[in-house]
Amino acid sequence: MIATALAILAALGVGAALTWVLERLFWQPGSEPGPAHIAEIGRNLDIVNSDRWLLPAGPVVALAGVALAMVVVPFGPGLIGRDLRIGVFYVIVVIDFVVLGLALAGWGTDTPDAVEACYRIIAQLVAYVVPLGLAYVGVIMMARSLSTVAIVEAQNGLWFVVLQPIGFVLYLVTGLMQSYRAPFLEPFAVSIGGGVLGACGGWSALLWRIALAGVLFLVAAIGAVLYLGGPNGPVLPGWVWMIIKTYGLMALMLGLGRTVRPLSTASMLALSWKILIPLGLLNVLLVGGFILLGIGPSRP
Amino acid sequence: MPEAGSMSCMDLWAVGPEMVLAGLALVLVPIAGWARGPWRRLPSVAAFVGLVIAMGLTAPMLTAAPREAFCGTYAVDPFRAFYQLVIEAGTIITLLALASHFRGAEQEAQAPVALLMASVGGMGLAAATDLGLIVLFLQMVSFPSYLLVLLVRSDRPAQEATLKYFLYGAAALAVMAYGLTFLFGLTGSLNLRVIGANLAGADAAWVAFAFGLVLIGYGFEMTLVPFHVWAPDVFQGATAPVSGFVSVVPKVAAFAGLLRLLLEALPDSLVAWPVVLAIVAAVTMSFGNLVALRQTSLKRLLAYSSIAQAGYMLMAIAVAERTPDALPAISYYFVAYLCMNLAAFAVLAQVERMLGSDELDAVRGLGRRAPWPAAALALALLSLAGIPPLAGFAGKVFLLMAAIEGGFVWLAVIAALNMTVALYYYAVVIAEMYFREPERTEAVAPGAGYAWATCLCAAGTIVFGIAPKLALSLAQLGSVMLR
Amino acid sequence: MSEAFEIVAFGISAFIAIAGALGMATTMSMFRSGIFLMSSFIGVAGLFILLTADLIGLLQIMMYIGGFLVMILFMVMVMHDPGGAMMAGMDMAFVERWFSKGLVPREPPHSGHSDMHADHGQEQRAHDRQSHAMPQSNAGDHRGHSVHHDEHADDDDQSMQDMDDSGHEGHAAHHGNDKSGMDMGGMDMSMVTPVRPAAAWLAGAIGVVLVSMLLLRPTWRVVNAMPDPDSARRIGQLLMEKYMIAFEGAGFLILIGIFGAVLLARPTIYPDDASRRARVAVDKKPEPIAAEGLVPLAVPDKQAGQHEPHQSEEHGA
Amino acid sequence: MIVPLTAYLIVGAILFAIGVYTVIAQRAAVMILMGIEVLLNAIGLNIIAFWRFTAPTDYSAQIFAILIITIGAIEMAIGLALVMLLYRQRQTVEVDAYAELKR
Repeated sequence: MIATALAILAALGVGAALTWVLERLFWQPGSEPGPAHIAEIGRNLDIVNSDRWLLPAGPVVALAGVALAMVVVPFGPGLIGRDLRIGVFYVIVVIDFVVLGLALAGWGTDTPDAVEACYRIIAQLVAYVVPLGLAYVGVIMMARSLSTVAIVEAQNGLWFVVLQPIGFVLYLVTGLMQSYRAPFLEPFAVSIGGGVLGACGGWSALLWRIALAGVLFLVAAIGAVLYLGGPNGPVLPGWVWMIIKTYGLMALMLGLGRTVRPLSTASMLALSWKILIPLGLLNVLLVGGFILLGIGPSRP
Repeated sequence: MPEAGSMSCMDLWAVGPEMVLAGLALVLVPIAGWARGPWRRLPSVAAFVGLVIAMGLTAPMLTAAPREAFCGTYAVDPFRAFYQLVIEAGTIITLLALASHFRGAEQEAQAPVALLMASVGGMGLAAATDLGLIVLFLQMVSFPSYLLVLLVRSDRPAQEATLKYFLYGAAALAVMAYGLTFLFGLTGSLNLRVIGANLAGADAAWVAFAFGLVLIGYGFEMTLVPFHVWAPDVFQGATAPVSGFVSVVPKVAAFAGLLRLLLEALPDSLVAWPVVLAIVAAVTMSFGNLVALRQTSLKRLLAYSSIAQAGYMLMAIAVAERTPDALPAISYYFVAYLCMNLAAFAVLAQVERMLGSDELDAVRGLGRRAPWPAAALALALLSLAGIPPLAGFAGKVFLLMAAIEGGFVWLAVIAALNMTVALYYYAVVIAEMYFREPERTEAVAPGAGYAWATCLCAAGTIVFGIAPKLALSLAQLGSVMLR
Repeated sequence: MSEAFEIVAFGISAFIAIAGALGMATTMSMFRSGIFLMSSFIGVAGLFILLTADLIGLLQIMMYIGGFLVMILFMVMVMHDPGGAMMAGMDMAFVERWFSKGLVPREPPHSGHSDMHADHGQEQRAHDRQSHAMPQSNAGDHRGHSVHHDEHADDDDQSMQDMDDSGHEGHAAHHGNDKSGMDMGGMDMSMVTPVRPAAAWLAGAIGVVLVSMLLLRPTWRVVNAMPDPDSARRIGQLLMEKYMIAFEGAGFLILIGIFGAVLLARPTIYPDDASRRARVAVDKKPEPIAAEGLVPLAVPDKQAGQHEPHQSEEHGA
Repeated sequence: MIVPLTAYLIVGAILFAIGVYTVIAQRAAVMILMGIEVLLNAIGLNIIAFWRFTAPTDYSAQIFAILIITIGAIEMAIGLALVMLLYRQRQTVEVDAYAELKR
């Protein structure tokens, strides 16, 4: 149990560090910096009008959400905090704590920039939450279970990315929104002084970095579980495969994201409701058709 | 293809009328948003057709043998069919009046959708035999009613009315649901009949507590006296046809729901509910009538009058378990109430549409300005007051007889006294129409919808009054309940 | 699950649930109220999970975090003092003071009572001129859109301001006896009604009666069965079978919610688009056909032009 | 289950009382809505507690809880739309500012 926890924490730490490296790598001078740049640990801020309860609560809540969600990620056979029967649903729910933390800190800071960031964050939540759910639904339908372990088992033969390419793309896009990476950087834009992250320093900046890197790590890990067969793979042990897939997915998402110009919150919402949700419904429909045709993992 | 096992509970005919109306509402939602110009009439026409089809689907259930559908969560019995027919008829008449009232305005397309939604909720409440569904359908009849009251968004009285309606409604229904959870806790089931069977050994204090909270929720919809506070403001603030709708459909639905709950789930011996309800009925009718005496706004007057009418009807509910005549009496009275109340509100709508006011002065000399609408209004008011040979008279006689048969002679006496008091304020309005010189010359707003609504209601008032057997036999059919 | 763990988990969850609700009811900051309420929901979700209804617990968290954050932010836009900064220094009951701890009192933008009101009126008027007067003047004026605009706008302003003033007087009278205890702003911003003490006593009475009834007469038949751990599957089957009506009905209720929210909140003013403005102007109470109201009339043929206004609006659309 | 049913019900009862207090005492429509949400929460807790202890094999109670959560969400949506509308039209959402309709 403790070993598992330590292993997960180590993976999270390495993931955070790798995120930082990748962000620097893909960043071109002149473009928007990502969250990793803005939260400066060396900064010492004294915020005048802050709400003294809500502001410090922000990063703690966010980090707690990430840590809680880590529990159901399977890093290998037996290498899982706890195999909940409703694991995937649990992840969807618990990641929301990050949004809650950001909103708390945004309001608690009580500067115009931070409050604006708070609004943008919630708008982003509204944008991604439905298509993200639809991306999960396709996988759940095929695996006939909400448990992460069962989903991995269902992909023994064929990864779901082959069967549901639309769902995978949908997941990548919404995953970028969920982890606030390019091109969905609006909440931490330079024009509002970095928003919530522009007004943190010291320990809270450190917590924010870990939490936000953790979200990206988590999104990639769940993506690997949902679409890339999780720890399944030949020759190498399961956890190595899982790590490779997760970090690979992280690099893929960050790299692809940097190739698109940044989107404003409004266009993000338009993208979500006009393109992603119809795509998600189409994906669900296709998956339903596959299931009726008997394509996919064999039924128990 | 779905497996046979999972479909065992499914019985689509049981929800046929509801499905027609809900499906229609689903289709009409976008149409109501897009419709422009003359196309705004389309939702009204479609809703009318849909309601007629739904009535056609409901009517055969009047003679069906009682059975349960969807594994006991939904009832198919004549009782449900009767109350659903009343709700559908009330919706149709409101629809006619509203179509004329908002002719050419933006609301013409939106009102029918909300009407359909509310009627689906009401119909569901009449048939639901599961606590979860009861909560669901109560909300389903309330939400569209809030919207209907605020059809005219820029109208200040309507805004105030909606805010009050919404907040009171949400709170009352939440309190009621809290009471329902205790019924579940005492019996371990959400099904009304199982609750009725299991409550036998239960603690009377808890049953009384749960019943009290449930009465708050239903009392809110039925405008019983401690929970009536929203009604006058809402009736006054809403547009007149909507006031008519709110005074009929949610009330019918709530009475049907309460009857089903009392008769299926609450054994007479456990709670002293006949006595409690009798007291509430006495208070409600006396309060409604006394306050109505001082009203000058006609919509407010009719609001208090309908509070008093709720008291009369509750009188028969109090004895529903004791005498078999009570259920037909209530059912008959609902038919009469529907006719006379909606007729009154339809004429009032015409007056309001013409003059922008519903004060007593607005109908001064209406008998000369617009003889036919004035006659219809007078007829409706006389019927509400209980003058023979109109439907209201027969209804009141049946209710009083049921109360006496059930052993509440004192209640019948109070009710009779109340009916005499009520005569006064109805007479004031009639006198205003016929015995005062008109100060102005306008007739009332013309419109085929108003005319049809008024004619249908007036015809009902007269026909069911002269030949009460017609509606009473229907009501007797409709008193058979799944128990 | 060991027994000690269960007791501790119950204690924490119950504490969060109750303290959150209490904080919601008493804190001076509206934003905090929302956050407290959310923590209360999370506490109740914890209790759900303890009761092995994990699906419901997670559903609760999901619905309320997403839904509530949006609600709080909207609320913040419509309140005078959502952060409670102006209330923080006020005279408060013990619980209120505790749950408002950590709020930084800030100087209100206007000091003094009369100033406050005057300024408020000013703002109101400015706001009217921008938004409210526009559709009113449009709907009132059927002949053209701009000719009589100013005149109408002024009328509206006047009436709105009158109404506003009377409203403020009403509040002042309402809260007159409380005024001595506070030194800033108007009582206008207080979050609670004067019946607060009565409400507190009533709620306390309800609580005491309920709790004592629960303690003295627990007549429930407790059974010792374990629920099926795979609750998601069971609930899914139930929704598709026995409770199909509930499932479809909930969907229909959501449709009503969408319809209602759009109906209520759709915009009334599109400043840039003349044709849309004309269309939106229809969203008014239908004008009385006899427009003069209750003044006795001498002219008999008033109904000749009754449908004209609406038709002209429609042509504009 | 070492924690008895009564303990859960008491938590529900306290939530109910707090909800009643909020509904009566608060002035802002939004706060009243929040009070109603607390009431709904008490309902959910009650029904789930009763389910676990008196009828753990009949999952109907969880459907009831889901319905209550749905109703709460819709109530919030409609209430919020209403509040926004009223604010746009009148610049206040405090309930006692709405007292024009009196006999």
